[in-house]
Amino acid sequence: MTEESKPFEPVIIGFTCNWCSYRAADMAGTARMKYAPNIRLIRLMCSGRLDPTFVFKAFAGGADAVLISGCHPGDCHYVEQNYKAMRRFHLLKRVLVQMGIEPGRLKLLWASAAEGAIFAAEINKFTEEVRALGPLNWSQPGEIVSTPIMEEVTA
Amino acid sequence: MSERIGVYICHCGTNIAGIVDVADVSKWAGEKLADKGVVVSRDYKFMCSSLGQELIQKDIKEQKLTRVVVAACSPHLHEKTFRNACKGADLNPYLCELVSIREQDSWVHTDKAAATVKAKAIVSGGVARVIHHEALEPLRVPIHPATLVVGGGIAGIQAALEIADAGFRVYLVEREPSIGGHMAQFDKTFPTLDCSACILTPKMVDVGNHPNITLLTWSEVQKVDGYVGNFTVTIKKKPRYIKTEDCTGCGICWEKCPKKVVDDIFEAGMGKRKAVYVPFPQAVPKYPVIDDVNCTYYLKGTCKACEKFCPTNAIDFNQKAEEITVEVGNIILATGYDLFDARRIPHYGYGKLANVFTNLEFERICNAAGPTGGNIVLRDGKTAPKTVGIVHCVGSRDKNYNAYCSAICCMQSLKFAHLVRERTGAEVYNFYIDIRTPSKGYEEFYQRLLEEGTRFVRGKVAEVTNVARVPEEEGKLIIQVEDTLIGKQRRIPVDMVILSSGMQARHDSKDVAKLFGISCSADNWYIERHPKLDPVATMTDGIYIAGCVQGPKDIPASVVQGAAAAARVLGKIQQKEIALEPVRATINEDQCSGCRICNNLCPFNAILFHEDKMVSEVNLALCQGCGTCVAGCPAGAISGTGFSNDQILSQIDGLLLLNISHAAVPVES
Amino acid sequence: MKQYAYYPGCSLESLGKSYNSSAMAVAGALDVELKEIEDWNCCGATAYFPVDELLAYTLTARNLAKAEKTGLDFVAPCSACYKNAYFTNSYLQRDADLAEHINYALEADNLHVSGTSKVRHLIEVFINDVGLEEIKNKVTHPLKGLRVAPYYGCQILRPRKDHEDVENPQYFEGLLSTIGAEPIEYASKTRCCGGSLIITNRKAALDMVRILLLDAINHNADVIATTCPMCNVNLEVYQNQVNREFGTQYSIPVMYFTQLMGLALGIVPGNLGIGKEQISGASMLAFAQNAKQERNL
Amino acid sequence: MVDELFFSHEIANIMYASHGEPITNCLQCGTCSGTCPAVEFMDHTPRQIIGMIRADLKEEVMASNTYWTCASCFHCTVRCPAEIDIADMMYALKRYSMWKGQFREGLIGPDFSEAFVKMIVNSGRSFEPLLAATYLPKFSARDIIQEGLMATGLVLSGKMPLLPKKIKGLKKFQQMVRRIIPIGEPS
Repeated sequence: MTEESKPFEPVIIGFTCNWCSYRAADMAGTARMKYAPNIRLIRLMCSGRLDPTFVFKAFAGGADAVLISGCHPGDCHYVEQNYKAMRRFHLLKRVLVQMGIEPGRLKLLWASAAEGAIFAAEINKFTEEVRALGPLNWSQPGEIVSTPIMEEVTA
Repeated sequence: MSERIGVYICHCGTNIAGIVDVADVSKWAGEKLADKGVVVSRDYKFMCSSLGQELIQKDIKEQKLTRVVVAACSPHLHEKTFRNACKGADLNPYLCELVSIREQDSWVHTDKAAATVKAKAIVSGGVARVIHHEALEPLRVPIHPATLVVGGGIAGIQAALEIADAGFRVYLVEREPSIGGHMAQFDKTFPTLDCSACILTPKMVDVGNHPNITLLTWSEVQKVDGYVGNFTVTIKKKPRYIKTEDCTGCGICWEKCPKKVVDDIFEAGMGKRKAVYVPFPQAVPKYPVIDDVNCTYYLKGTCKACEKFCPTNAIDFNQKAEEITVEVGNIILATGYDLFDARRIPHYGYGKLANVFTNLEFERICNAAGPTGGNIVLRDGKTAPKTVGIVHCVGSRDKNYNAYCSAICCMQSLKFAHLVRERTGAEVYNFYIDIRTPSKGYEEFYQRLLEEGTRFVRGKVAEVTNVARVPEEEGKLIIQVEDTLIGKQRRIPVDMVILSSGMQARHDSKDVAKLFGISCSADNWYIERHPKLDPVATMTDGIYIAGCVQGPKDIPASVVQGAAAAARVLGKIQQKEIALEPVRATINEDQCSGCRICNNLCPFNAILFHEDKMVSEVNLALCQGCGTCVAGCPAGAISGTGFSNDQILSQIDGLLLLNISHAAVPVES
Repeated sequence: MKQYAYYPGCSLESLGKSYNSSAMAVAGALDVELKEIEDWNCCGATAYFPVDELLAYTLTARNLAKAEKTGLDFVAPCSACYKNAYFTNSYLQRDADLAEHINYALEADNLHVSGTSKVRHLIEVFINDVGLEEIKNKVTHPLKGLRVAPYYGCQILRPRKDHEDVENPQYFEGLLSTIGAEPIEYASKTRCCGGSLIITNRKAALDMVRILLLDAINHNADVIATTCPMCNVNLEVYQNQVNREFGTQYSIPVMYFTQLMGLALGIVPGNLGIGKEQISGASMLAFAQNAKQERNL
Repeated sequence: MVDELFFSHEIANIMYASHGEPITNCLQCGTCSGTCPAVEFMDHTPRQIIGMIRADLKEEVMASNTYWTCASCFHCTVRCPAEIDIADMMYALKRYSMWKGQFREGLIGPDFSEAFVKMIVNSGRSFEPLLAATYLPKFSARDIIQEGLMATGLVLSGKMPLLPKKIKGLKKFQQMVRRIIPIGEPS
């Protein structure tokens, strides 16, 4: 097999919270659900811990995409900190575009501890989406000039 | 490199080694991560075994390791194990990092090469992270010796009695006017056919009289603050309109009350009660409640018959709801279940066809203290049925309603069949998909039913109808079903249909879960810490679950869980103090600019602002360690113990050390 | 005036003519414009699927594509057409692969479909868009005392679309009450009449018709009201054969819901296709007449 | 050599756009067959058919009249506790038997479906009288007379037209159909 004929295999860094999404990943494992091996998870106590620097660091270090995952809105173990993660997510997306990174490389996923199947399915979906985008190439910042319309504006 | 790191790759039998080339990962870590400080790297069949742990301990001592990385299962399973192993070798337990290559690698991938690359990346991430670990001491907090038990059914009663008997205070909160729960409504219990009330009421009386139990019926938990060992719980006592200190429970008030109300709760709509009532004669406590929605005085402003006749002047129409606060160290949730609403399956006719009954209605019909005095009769109150059909799995094992098996309906249906035959001699048909009788004495009961001549038709009932097609069907209820053992659709005319409605989570179980900070499964049952090994604890320290709140189960299993939860709580109380994970945020005063952004980010009000010094400070007792303030601080003045920026940024670097494509391995297509 | 892309379907050009005329008349009276989709084709009812699934979807997609061009909701009076269109539409949205195949075929006819139109049944348009309140205001001849057995049938309800209770729907009853009639509650209202078997398995179909008639008649219905030309023909035209086969003497009129609505709205029976049925609906006319006389008094 | 597909896999594969869960999920509870209004006229109940497919009893399934007796009322589908689209499975079996030409002698369904599709391909619309040719030969004499009487009544009442309609854009319509199935050159 030649180098070119190989499909592009993105590397995705996933941030999960200790209470819901990491446990969703555990549940996917316990139930032996299969998903793409492209994702590598980091456990935080809460998605609210996600410092935007982590995302930049991941992209700078060679990740092709980043997943941010936490408890469903309203289900946060720390009351409402996932809402803060959501706000940072929307802000981050905007900043990434200005840096020349396609917004499709950042994904927010809510997964409860019981949703192993959803977690696995979403990782597969995301991996394919990123595969379609190709390797991260941000050598020409500002290339993607049009800022996408925000899907939702959160207070 | 100042740190000396040991890396341990677990085979977990073939669980990991079957997919991940553990020897290769271990060799790679030893060679390629040497510059990071890895001085020893090993793989072993079961790292969590005592031999595996001893291996680590030996290395810590002989190789003078300062850091340990174990790549095995999820940290939720064995983090404590390996931390303790390190502690045993005099290495601070927080200098050990467990990374998961089982739940997040070998169990979810099929491509061996890709899984091996991923395992290397995960190990590399762990190594990079562990360098920045700090030696920590767990936080120690005292445990309040009192316990809150929520729900006064059999599980809650059992738990409360166990703890109270051991000499500790219990607050038992029950939403209804009396404790007893569903079990108090049943007639007989399977398979022994004990009278349910006869075995339950002594326990209820014990609860009522116990010096260590504060019984709070007609009450609901409003608010829960604090954390394990130190919860502050606000409880709302709804107004009973009875001065309980004066009431003797003599019963004159409900005798004299002119207002009759259909009792939807205890009598399942089959009987009536008064507007001032105790749900059933053996109720604990014995005090009645005035139902202010139906009481004539509250509706029209006059009546007060109860007040006139009360010999001790115990009626108080002006009573108001009252809020009390209690301090407890642990909480047991035993809030039980709701019955599946059979109206959701319109083709079974419940609510439209008079002689279709639910299981709870039938329990009341059978009960000698119930609305028919224990006579099994049709809705008209007098006709005894000649044929009875019992429908299993109503709302259970059905993805249109509840996909799970409700566990008790088979045995309950068999019990009904027995009672019907015994008391009326009627022909009984059981319509089932599978008969499930897994506990002690249950299969024997099934055999007994077969011997008694109960008819069994294997097939899920398609519909119950009164549309007669032939003269024999006129005036009957017709159960239409495929008899799957002969492969024919049958229409069986019966006089009475009993629907064995399944169990489902309480309608407000999600709200209650949120109140206590625990999580629900997709079906809204509460999730236990581990389905096999920790079935009564939850993910939230200090909160335990018992009985049907965790999932459908029968009385013996509920009692077992009540007792088990009590044992867990007693163990905690005896420890007197508890070690908490030292995952907390701290603010570096020198770096803090006093902007107060973090103050509003904290949901626990754990961050105080010192006006004098113009800096913020974290109250470690209140901080829960979520880390949102750490991420939000624009000055970088807040650090999160255990999850510091250095730790995570290094872990990102470590994880990205290997790029899948660059590793030039074939991967899953 | 509300506008819709109207897909009458083949039956409304032949056996269901009176459904078409009554639908048009009622729509007119309710300020609804049913704009017939230009040069539509047969949707295949239940007979395409046994041959080729993709073809079945494509044929329906052609009509959907034409409706999409107009930007109007796709409305079908026939339950089978409605079901086919509804599911083709939702599969088009859900399954990009299927959409690609279908669009490749549609290209030959210079058409493209994306599954963006809303697919509706005629009765649902009257109930939800016009509204029962509005209909009630326009009723001049309430069908007081007329006992109507609302017959939903199968495909208007099943497979499950996203909005209705499939076992015990109530909207038809609501509509009948609005026009002053008395809807009867009977268990068979969602039971299959065997319409698709009437040619291929006559015996089975007649038995299914029999059970329906029996249930409606046992509940003293004066008339069965239908929402689909297939059900209507099946229940009405084959009553004689049922009588011969089972020795019964059933003779109950079967009317389209639009015909009953039309009568209540005071539309002349001729414009509703009344008078062409095999089992006379004269009694219905009498009800409407009585209502009028009462009003005149 | 390619291994022959299991019959159960083949059926699963051709339930193409089905909403439902795979038939492997079947509990064998019999809700479908208890619900089915036409089950009396079937050789095997729908539940048995699922069991037979899972046992790969291809010959027996193909020879059964069950799937041609399905009225497509979808009552089984909405009630199935395992959310299997049983009615759609019946369509899949019809298609399979049409492709393989394996169905029981004497059934009207296959001929009827084929004639129906042919008619629509030829005209774009359906037209009842033309179809009679496909099923009348299989009717008994009594049925034919009754059918004739009924049709006369329908024609006289103006309900049944005498001439078939064709759509205007027939040529393009047929080109469209040809992209899906080979129907030969336009006639």
